[in-house]
Amino acid sequence: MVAFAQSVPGAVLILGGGVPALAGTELGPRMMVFLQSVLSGVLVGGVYALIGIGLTMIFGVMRVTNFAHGELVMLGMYLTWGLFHWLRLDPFLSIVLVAPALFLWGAFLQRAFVNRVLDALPQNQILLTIGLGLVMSNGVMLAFTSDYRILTTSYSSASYDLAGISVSKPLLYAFLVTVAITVLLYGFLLRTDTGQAIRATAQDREAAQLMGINVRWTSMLAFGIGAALAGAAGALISPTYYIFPQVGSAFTLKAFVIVVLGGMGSVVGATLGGVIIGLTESLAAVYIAGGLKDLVVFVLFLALLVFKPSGLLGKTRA
Amino acid sequence: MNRRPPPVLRPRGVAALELVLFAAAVIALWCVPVFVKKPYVLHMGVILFLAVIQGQAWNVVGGYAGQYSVGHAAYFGVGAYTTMMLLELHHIAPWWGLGAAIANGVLLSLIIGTITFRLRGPYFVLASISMAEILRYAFLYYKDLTRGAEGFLLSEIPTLHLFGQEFEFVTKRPFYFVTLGLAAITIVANHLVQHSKLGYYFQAIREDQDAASSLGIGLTLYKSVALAISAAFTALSGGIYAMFVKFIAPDLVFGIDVSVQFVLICIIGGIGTIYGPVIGAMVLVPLSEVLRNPRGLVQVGLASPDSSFVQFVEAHLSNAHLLVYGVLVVVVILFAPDGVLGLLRRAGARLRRRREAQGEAGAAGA
Amino acid sequence: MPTILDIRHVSKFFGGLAANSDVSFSVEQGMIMGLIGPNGAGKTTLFNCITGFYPPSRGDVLFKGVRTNGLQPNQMCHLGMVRTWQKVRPLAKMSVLDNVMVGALARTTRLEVAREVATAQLEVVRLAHKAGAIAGGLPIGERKKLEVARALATRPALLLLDEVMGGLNPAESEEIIQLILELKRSGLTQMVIEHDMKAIMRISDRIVVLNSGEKLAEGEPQQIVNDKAVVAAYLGEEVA
Amino acid sequence: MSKLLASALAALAIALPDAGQAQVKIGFINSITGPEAPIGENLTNGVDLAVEDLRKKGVNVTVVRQDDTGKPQVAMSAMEQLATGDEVAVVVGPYTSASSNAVAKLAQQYKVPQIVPAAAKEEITRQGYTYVYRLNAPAHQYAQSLIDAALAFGKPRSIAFVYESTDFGTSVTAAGKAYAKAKGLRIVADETYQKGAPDYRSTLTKIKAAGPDLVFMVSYVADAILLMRQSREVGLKPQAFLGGGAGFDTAQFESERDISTHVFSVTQWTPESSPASQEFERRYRARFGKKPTYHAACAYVATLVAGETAAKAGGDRRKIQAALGSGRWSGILGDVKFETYEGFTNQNKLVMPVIQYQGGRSVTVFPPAVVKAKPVYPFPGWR
Repeated sequence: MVAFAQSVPGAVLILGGGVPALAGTELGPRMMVFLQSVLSGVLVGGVYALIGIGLTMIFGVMRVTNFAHGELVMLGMYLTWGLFHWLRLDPFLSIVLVAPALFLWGAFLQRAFVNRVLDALPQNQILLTIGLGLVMSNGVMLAFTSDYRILTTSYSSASYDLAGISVSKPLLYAFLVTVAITVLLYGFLLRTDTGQAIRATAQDREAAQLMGINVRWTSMLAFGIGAALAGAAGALISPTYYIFPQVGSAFTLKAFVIVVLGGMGSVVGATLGGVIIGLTESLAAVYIAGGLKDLVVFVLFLALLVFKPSGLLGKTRA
Repeated sequence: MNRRPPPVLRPRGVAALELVLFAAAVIALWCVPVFVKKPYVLHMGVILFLAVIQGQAWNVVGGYAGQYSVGHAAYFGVGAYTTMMLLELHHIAPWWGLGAAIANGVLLSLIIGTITFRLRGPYFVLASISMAEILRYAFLYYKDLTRGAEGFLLSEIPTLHLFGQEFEFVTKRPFYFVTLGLAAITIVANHLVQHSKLGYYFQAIREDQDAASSLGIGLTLYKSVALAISAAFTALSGGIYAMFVKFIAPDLVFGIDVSVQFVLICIIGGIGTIYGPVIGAMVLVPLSEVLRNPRGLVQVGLASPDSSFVQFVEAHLSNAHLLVYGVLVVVVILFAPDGVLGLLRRAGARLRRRREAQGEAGAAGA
Repeated sequence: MPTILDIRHVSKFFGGLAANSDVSFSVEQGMIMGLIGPNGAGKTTLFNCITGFYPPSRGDVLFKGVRTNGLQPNQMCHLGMVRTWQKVRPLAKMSVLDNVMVGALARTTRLEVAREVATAQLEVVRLAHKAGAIAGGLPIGERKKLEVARALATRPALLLLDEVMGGLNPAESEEIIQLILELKRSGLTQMVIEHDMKAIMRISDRIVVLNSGEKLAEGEPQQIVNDKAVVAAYLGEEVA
Repeated sequence: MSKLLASALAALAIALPDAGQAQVKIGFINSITGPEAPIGENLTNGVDLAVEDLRKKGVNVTVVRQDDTGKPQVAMSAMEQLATGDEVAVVVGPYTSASSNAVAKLAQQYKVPQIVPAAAKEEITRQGYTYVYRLNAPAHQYAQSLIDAALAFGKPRSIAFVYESTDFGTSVTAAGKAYAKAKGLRIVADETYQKGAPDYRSTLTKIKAAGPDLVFMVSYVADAILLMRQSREVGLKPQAFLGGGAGFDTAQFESERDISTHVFSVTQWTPESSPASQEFERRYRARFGKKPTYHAACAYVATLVAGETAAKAGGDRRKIQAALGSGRWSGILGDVKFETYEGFTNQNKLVMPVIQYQGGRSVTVFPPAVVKAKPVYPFPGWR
C-alpha cells in the first residue's frame, strides 16, 4: 500500500487545484450534496468503466455477446477475498495475481467453449455464456455457500476530506488503478503489434486473416484481456462491496449498458460510459430516489438503443 | 450451423397417430391423481405443466419467429401481479383475474414490441432484458401500489361454482387438473398456429427478416402478433403460478433467472418445435425439483431418507441446482443445438434411412 | 405500352456519400429492363430504393402511377412488386415447398391454396422434384431458382432480379434465361441486374447503365453497346 | 466445510435411535445460506444447544432442518415438505420476517404449530392464527425501545430512517415513524434501499445534509456494516445511530470496531440479563467460540419450548397447540407465555433492552431496570 499512500496526496492536490472555488469558500448544504454525489458517482464509475472496458474487448472487439462477464468480475472478487482471508494479501496488491489468473481463465473459456460458437447465431453465444455464467456462480456457491462476505481492511471506511467533501480512500485507490490500467491498455492497443492485430481483427475479421493475423490467437488474447480486466475490477471493488455468488449478474447488464453507451469496441467510450453510469446512479439516488437508480440507468439504456444505437462515441454497429 | 433437421414429411396417417398419442397422454395424466395421492407428485406435475405452458409460449416468439426475448419475466410477472392484486385488493376471483392477466400481458407486449422490435441480434436481447428489469425495479420501488419487496401473500382463493359443482383450490389436486388442461390447450393452440399462415410467416421472419419483408410480410405486425400470443400464455402461467405458490415478490417473478428458464426449456428440448418445450420441461423440472428438494423422493418412496444420494444432494446441490442448468445449456449448445428432440430426430432419421435402404418400395409413397 | 414504374430524380446518400444521384428512367409494362454498371455503381442500392428497403433521400418512385416513397418492402410486395437477392436468401430451415408457400401466402390465408400455387410455381422453375428438400441444403443453381419461384408466388406485376445468374454455370444460366423469356411471354414485367453482358443484351428490351451512382446511358441494347461513354467508362475497361 | 461437517455429524447424532425416551420430530426452517446466513448460524447454534438440553431431560428430539435461503417461497415449500412429507410435530422458525409471515399462513392451513423465534413483522401474530406462536417482541417494540432510549439520554428533535425494503425493514420503520411522530420528532428523511448493490454514499450524503439528530437504520448483516462504513466515509455525525436489531446485533458487526463503537441497537436478549443467561453465554462461547446473539437465545428457548411441549403431547399437533396456548415456561428469556392482547394472538410479552457498543463489546444501557453501563450520548464522533 506504500505506493498508493504516496500517490494519493498528489491526486488530492490535482483534484483540489482543478476546483479552486472549493478552497476557502463555505458551500451551501445543497451544493455539498451535489458535489458529493458527483464525486462518488465518478469514483464508482471508474470501477464500472474497468468492467465496461473488459466487455468492450470481448463484445465490442471480438463480437462475442458475453453474458458471463459479471461472473468474471465475481470470480475476481472471490479470488481477492480468498487471498485476503487466507494470505492476508491486500486487495489492491492482489490484482497482480487476480488479473493473470482471470486472464488464463478467460483464455481457457474462449478456447474451450466460446470459440466453437464464434460464427453461430448471436443467441447461441448468449445462451452459451449464460450457461457458463450459471456454472461459475453456482460453482462458487457450492464452494463458498451463498453467504454475503465482507472484506475488512484498515482503510475500508477511511476517507480524505476535500473542503468538506469526503473522498472514500478505497474508491479513490480503485479509481487511480483503473486510470493506470486504462492508460496501459490504450497504449498496448495503439503502440504494440499485438494491440494492432487486435484492433484489425475487431474491424474486419476476414481482412485481418488475409493480412496474416492469427485470428484465433488474437481472439483468445482479447477474451483473456477482457476477463483479466473484469477480474481486476472485481479486486478493486471488493473492499467497498459485499461478495456473494450472484453479485455478477448486475455487473453483466451494467457492462453491456456501458459498452453500448460508449460505442462498440471503444476503450475511451467505455471509460466515459462507465463514468456516466456511475454519475447517473449517484445523481438519480439523490435527486430521484435511491430505489430508482437502476431503473433510471435502464431507461437511459433503452432510449439510447432506440435513438442512438451507435453509442455516444461510436459510428458503426454490427 | 450446418446441422439441420431432416425434411419434415407428414403423411396423414402420422398426423392421426400423433393426435391419438397426444390424447392418450393427456387422458393418462388426467388419471394420475386417482392413483397417486402424494402431494409431491402433484406438485411436480403442476410445476411441469406450467413449464410446458411457459416453454410453448416462449417458443412462439423465440423458437418460431426467432426473436430471442430474454425478458419474458415481464409478462410472467405482470400476469402474476395482476391476478394476485385483483384477488387480494379487490376480491376479484382468479378465473376473472387470469383474463385480466392475459389482457395486461398482451397490452404490455404491444408496448415492449414497439420499443424492442426495431432492434436485432444482441441488441434485441439486451433491450428485452432491460424491459423486464425496469419492471422489476418499478415493482420494487412503487410500494404503495405493489407492496415492494414484501410482495403479496395469498390469503384465500374463493370457491368456484361451476356446473352446479363446487371447486375448492386448497390442495394441489385442482391445480393439477387446471394446469394439465391448460398445458394441453396451449399445445393444441400452438399446433394450430404453427400450421397456419401465421406459423409460416413466423418461421420466415426467423430465417431471414429482409427476405420475409420482401415477400409481403409486415415484420412489426407479425412479430407483434407472435409476441402477443407468447405474452398471453406467459401471463396466464404467471397468474396460475401466483395462485399456486401463494406468494409473489418482484425478485421472484420479474428476475432474469425466470426469463432464462423459459428459454432453457425450449433450448434443451428443441427450439421451434411443438414437442421441444414438452421434452425440455420433462428434463428440467424433475431435475431441478429433485435437486432442490431431494426429500421429495423419500416421500414418493423412491429413496430412503438415509440414502447417500439424498444426503449428498441435500448437503451440496440443493442450493446450487442451477449449476445443472448451466452445465445442460453448455452441453446442449455445443453438442446438440437442436436440443434433445433434435438428437432423437437425428437418431430416428438414421434409423429410417437404414430401413429405407432395406425396403425401397415401401417408403416411396411418402 | 403504359408505364408501370417511374423513377424520378432518385438520389440516395449514405452519410456524405451518394450511392445514387438523380437517377431517372421508366419501365413499361411487359418489357425487360436491364440494369448494368460496374461494381459499386449503385445498382443494388437503386433496387433497395425501389422496393422499399431504403427510402430515397431525394426524388420519387412511382409504381403503377402511385408514389411509393416511404412504403415498406412488404407493402411494395402487396402492390405487386417483388425482388430477388444478389446473395440468395433462402429460408434455410424450411422446405423448398414451404419457402414458396410463404410467397404465395401474400395473396391468400388458406394453406391449401398457397400449397397449390407453390407447387405450380415450382413446376414453372423446374424444381418440383425438390419440394420436400430443406432449402438451406440446395446447390446454388437451385437456390436461385427457388428465389425466383418464391418471388413469382407473390403474383407480382413487376419482378426485380438481382444478378440471378451470378455464380451459375453456362447450362444453368441458359436455363434461367429461358425462364426469364418465358415469363416475359406470359406478360410479366421484369427488371434485371446482371453482370453477364451477353445474357443481358440477349434478354433486355432496354438497358440503363449506372456509373458511380449516376445514370450514364439508357437505350436499347444495340445503342448501349455503341454508346461511346458507356464503352469508355464501363465496357471498355471490362473488355480490356 | 467444517460447517457442513458439523451439521452432518449433528444429523447423524440425532438419527441414532434411543429406546425408552420420548421421541419427538421438530421441523426447523432457517436461513442456513444466503444473505442472512450469518444470523442464521446463531439460530442453528441455539437449536443445537437446546437439543442437547432436551436429551438430558430425556426428550429424544429429531430436528428436520430446512434451508429457506432467506426467501419466502423457499420457506413455504420447506413448510409444505415438513407438514406433509416429514410429518413433524411442530416447527421452529423461519428466521426472517418475510419467511415467517409466509410460513405462518401455511402453519395455520396445515394445522402445524409454529414457534417464531426472532421475526419482527407485526402482522405475524396479528392475523388471528391459532397455530402461530411468537417468542420475540414484534416490530413496534424495536422502534419504541430505541426512541425511548434516545429521548431519555438527550434531546433529539429530528430523526432519519434508512432501511432495507423487506418485510422486516418496512415493518420496523413504519412503527418507528408512527412512534417518532407521537413523540414529537421531526422525520427529515425516509430512505429505503434494495439489497444487492451497496452504494449508499449518495443517500447518506442526502441524510447528512438534512442534519438529523437520530439516524435509525434497519438492515441485515452485510448492509448494516456497509451502511455504517459509508456513514463514516461521508462523515455523517448525528447525536446517535440507532440500529434496529438484526444486522446491528451480531458478532460480525461488533467486531468491526471502527464503525460499531457507540452505535445503539435494540435487542431481544442480552447475556447480562440473568445468571442463567450468563451460563448460556459461557456454554455457547465454549462450544462455538463466539458470543451468542439474541437470535441464538430465542432459537434456543423456542426449541426447548417446542421439544418439551411436543414430548408431553406425544407428538400430537392438536394437543401441542393447546399446550402452547396454556403453558408457561421460564428460562434465559425470563418468563415465557403466549398471550392474546391488543390485537396480537399468541404473542410472548418481552421487554426489549437497548445496547451500545462500547470498547468492542455491547453493554445494556436501557431501560433503567436492566442497565449495566452508562450510555455515551451524544455520538462523540468517528474514531
